[in-house]
Amino acid sequence: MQFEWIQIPYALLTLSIIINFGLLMNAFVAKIGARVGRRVGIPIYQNYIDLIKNYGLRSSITHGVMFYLGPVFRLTGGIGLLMFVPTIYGSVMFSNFSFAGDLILALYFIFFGTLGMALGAGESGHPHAAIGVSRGLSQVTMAELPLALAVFSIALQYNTLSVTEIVAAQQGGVLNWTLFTNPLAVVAAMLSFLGSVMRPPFDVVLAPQEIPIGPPTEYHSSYLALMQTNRVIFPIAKMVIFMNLFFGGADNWPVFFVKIFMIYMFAVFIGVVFPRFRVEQSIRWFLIWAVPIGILAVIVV
Amino acid sequence: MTYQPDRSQYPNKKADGSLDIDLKSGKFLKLWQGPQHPGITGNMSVELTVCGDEVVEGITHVGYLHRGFEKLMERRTFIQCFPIVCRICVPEPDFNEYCYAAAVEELAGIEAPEYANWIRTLILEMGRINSYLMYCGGQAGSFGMGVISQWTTYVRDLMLDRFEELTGARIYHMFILPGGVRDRLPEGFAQRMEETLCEIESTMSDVYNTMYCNAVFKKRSVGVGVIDIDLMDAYGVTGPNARAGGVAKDVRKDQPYLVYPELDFEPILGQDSDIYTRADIRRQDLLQSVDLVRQILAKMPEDGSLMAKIPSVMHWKIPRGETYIRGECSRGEYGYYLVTDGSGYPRRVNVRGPSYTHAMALLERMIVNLNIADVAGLMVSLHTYPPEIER
Amino acid sequence: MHELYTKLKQYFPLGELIEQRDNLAFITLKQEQLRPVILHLRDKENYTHLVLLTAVDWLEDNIFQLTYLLSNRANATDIGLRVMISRDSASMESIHDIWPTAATYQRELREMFGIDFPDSPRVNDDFILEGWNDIPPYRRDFDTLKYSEQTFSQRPGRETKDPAEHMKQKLYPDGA
Amino acid sequence: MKEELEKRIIKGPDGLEFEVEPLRDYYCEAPPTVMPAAYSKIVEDLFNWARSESIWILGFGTGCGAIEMRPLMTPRFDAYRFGVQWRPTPRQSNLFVISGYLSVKTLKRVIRSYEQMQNPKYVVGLGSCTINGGMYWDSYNTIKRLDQYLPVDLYIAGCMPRPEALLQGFADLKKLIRSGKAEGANEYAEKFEWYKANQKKVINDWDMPDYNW
Repeated sequence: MQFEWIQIPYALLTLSIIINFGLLMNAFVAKIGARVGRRVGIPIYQNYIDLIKNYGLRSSITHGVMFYLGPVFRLTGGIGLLMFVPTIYGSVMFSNFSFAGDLILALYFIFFGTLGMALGAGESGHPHAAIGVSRGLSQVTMAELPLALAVFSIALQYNTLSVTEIVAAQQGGVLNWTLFTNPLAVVAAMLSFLGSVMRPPFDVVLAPQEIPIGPPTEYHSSYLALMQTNRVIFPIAKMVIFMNLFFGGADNWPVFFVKIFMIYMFAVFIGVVFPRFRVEQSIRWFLIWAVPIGILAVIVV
Repeated sequence: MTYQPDRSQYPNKKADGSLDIDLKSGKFLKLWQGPQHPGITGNMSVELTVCGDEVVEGITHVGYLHRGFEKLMERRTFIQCFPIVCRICVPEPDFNEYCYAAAVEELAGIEAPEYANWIRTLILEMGRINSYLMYCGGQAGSFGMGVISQWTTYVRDLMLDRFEELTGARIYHMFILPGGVRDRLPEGFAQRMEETLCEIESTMSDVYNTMYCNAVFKKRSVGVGVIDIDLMDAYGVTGPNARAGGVAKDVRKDQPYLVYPELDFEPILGQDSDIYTRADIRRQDLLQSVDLVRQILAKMPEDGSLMAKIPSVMHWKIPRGETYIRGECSRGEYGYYLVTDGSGYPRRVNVRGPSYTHAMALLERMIVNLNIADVAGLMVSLHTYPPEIER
Repeated sequence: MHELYTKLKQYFPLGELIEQRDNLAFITLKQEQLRPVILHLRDKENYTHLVLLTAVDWLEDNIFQLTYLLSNRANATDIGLRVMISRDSASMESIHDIWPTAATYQRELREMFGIDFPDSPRVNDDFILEGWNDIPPYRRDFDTLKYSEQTFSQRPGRETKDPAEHMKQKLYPDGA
Repeated sequence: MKEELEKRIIKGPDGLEFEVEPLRDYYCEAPPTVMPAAYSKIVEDLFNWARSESIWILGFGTGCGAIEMRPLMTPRFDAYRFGVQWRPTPRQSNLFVISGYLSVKTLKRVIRSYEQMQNPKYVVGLGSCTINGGMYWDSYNTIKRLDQYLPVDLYIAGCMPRPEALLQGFADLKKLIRSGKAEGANEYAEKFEWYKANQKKVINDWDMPDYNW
């Protein structure tokens, strides 16, 4: 694909749509959690205020260079992931910077933010952050394994590493989706998705009751605001990939919103009434359930 | 396939039994759980030394809530002590009121009227329900299941409404005073109480389905934090913690007080003595308390005298003596040791809170070789509450 | 209770027996008799539960009374063992090897009354107070009001009345 | 001084030796400074509005008032509706609710937690015991006036204050913040010496640096 300057404002437009959608969706999800707990919950615009407030705090202290760069890396991971996969299939405006081998790059970006976070949180010197990071890395590594297997399986299935082509192959009806053509890979990937959105039962990394609250313990004001921004972008960017790979992509924004929302709800509904696994329990869970399915998916294809 | 952690790097025992922890070696990490920490029961702290992901030593630090009650009560007359005793323990303040009142009554030779005793029992059981509801939410929360605590706190609020109706206050009721109780039941109380109890039962069945039947909750709690049966007496374990290990310690049965002899109930016993069993014992105890409240409301006399005749509170002197009054609160044996010396002030009051042993010696013993992630769960499952340790 | 007392009396020299209730009695002991009596009660008489260990300050007689309250669940009785020790350089034998949980009580007594229990684990560590530099606060000669007035700044405007005097004036304004 | 606070040389698992001095490494050496408001009034007003609508409470139950915090965040009262929520770490919190009496031992922890919070930060004293000692007026271990040790924006009286009173307190605090009057952090920086002197007067074993954020 040829690079054109017009792609940059288009990408920024995508980004802003995603951020707004993400902020509202997160608030909506919090409201659903509150409803399960028989509460009214936060106002739908609460996340905007929190963000403004955190950017607007007057003081912020630093623990070193990596402490600065941690949230930046994380945000880069989120934005990068989003930028290199097509958001809306078939739209010149919203296909971003996708290219032939973008699937591999996307896999890399998924991990990139976590690593940056690990470095930054390690620099903060807080023991809870260190424990959180070690838990986080082991769990994310484990959760990525089935995803990687599922992606291989799909790449083999469609004979391409371009997300756009994978989406193209799924057009023409619901039954063409990977969900139905390669269900094992989808199951493996969705299990992996559970492990990486930091919702129960796999949120021991951020557990407030045990290691308040893990890697971001020391992060505050603008650093935290950056991370909040990323927390909005990253899951959506990830779900964009999932949507493209498994659920036939989206060719306009309403379909996009609905699909993303449904994928996220899968994790939310499981999460809202579950306690959390200990880290070695969750690793074993992934090894026992998700990884074999992923391997099976590769073999079957 | 059971998981066997590599414990070769763990510190050795020194000759005097303490662990040889050399912080300079870089193998160990000091980790403070508390006092500013959401995973701690109240304002206390555990100083953990961890090696890898496991705790090698845990030292409880208390005293953050010390107000010196036992000293303050020595400066107050017997009736002035009554409004401050309830402040010793927040989630279940009524036991302080009852134990103090009963101790004073015994030494002063006063007998509380029958009707007042029924109301006292009612209040104590209501308080027990509250305390257990708080516990259920905390136990689920310690494993990351916030929604349970939303549900239980909601029904606890309904129970607090009943308290408010009866005593005029939500938390500190100041209702049981030496000689009797302050007031009789309001009109229609029994019916509104029945509605609340039904609500509690339906919430608890929801809680049972979402929490106790949950595979992840079981995975986290079954077999974790087991109190060996031979530790029970050595560490003075009482209440649900003991009953979960099959020891039928229940003061309500062992040394019945108030109107418990007239109520129909059996102590609920468990077997495994792990976190799950303790949580389950408390759930069943809660339902039993619901039943007891129903029994009390059905069996209690229509009306009667509220207060025994007590001397003028300004000139109230109690002859020299000492006594110990105990009751079964939701965490175990709660007791007041009162010494009088013939003056108008108590000579010495000592409060025996069940957490005193549970949160100090027992916790320090059980915390060793526990995963860091389970520390909060263990602490909550012992149902400790720091103000009754340090008063 | 009398039965048990006479039985115990065969083995140990005991002080007086005070029967507070049917199921609660206090026995006064000599300091050196405590350990054998406790061991006997625990092992032979099934008083296996240490309910509490606390002290009472009898300032007038210059003694501390230590109360060891033991409980027998099978027959639902409690025995309080009272040991009188001198207030000057107060020290007592530790029983943490009989009940590990006694170590906590002894730490508290060490801090709040200044009674020493040699060999009790961590007995000299801070327990409740931190950086305390006055006389132990639970002693009778420690005046908490005076201490708090000296240490903490009070908000002006708070009135404190002696309750007995105040009530007298309210109830009998004529001074009757 | 405690053992873990001493300067020591640590040999890492990779064989590298490095020096750790907790009192210097973990703390900042500069005293707090007065942070000016934003240049433009409109921006500052916007920020103040955002601050008032997004109050993050530090999850530190210092006294018995903490028991009414749970009903506050649960269905009956649901303070989330007003943008109030818990944060488990002081770095991310804006409001410190001193829930009741403060013993001297807790005061020390409270000061540390307070100083780790970021400017602007607010303190609400909950219950009569933070105002004048309340029930514990003659206790040897609880402080009697919170405003001697920390800049207090608001007191909520009662023993114990009901959740409704707390909600009203939050509403009043919001008004204060919006009108730009809740400048406790700057006040603390201005009168730093005075606060430190007061704090050191009651805390006998001061084993932390003066500046710890």
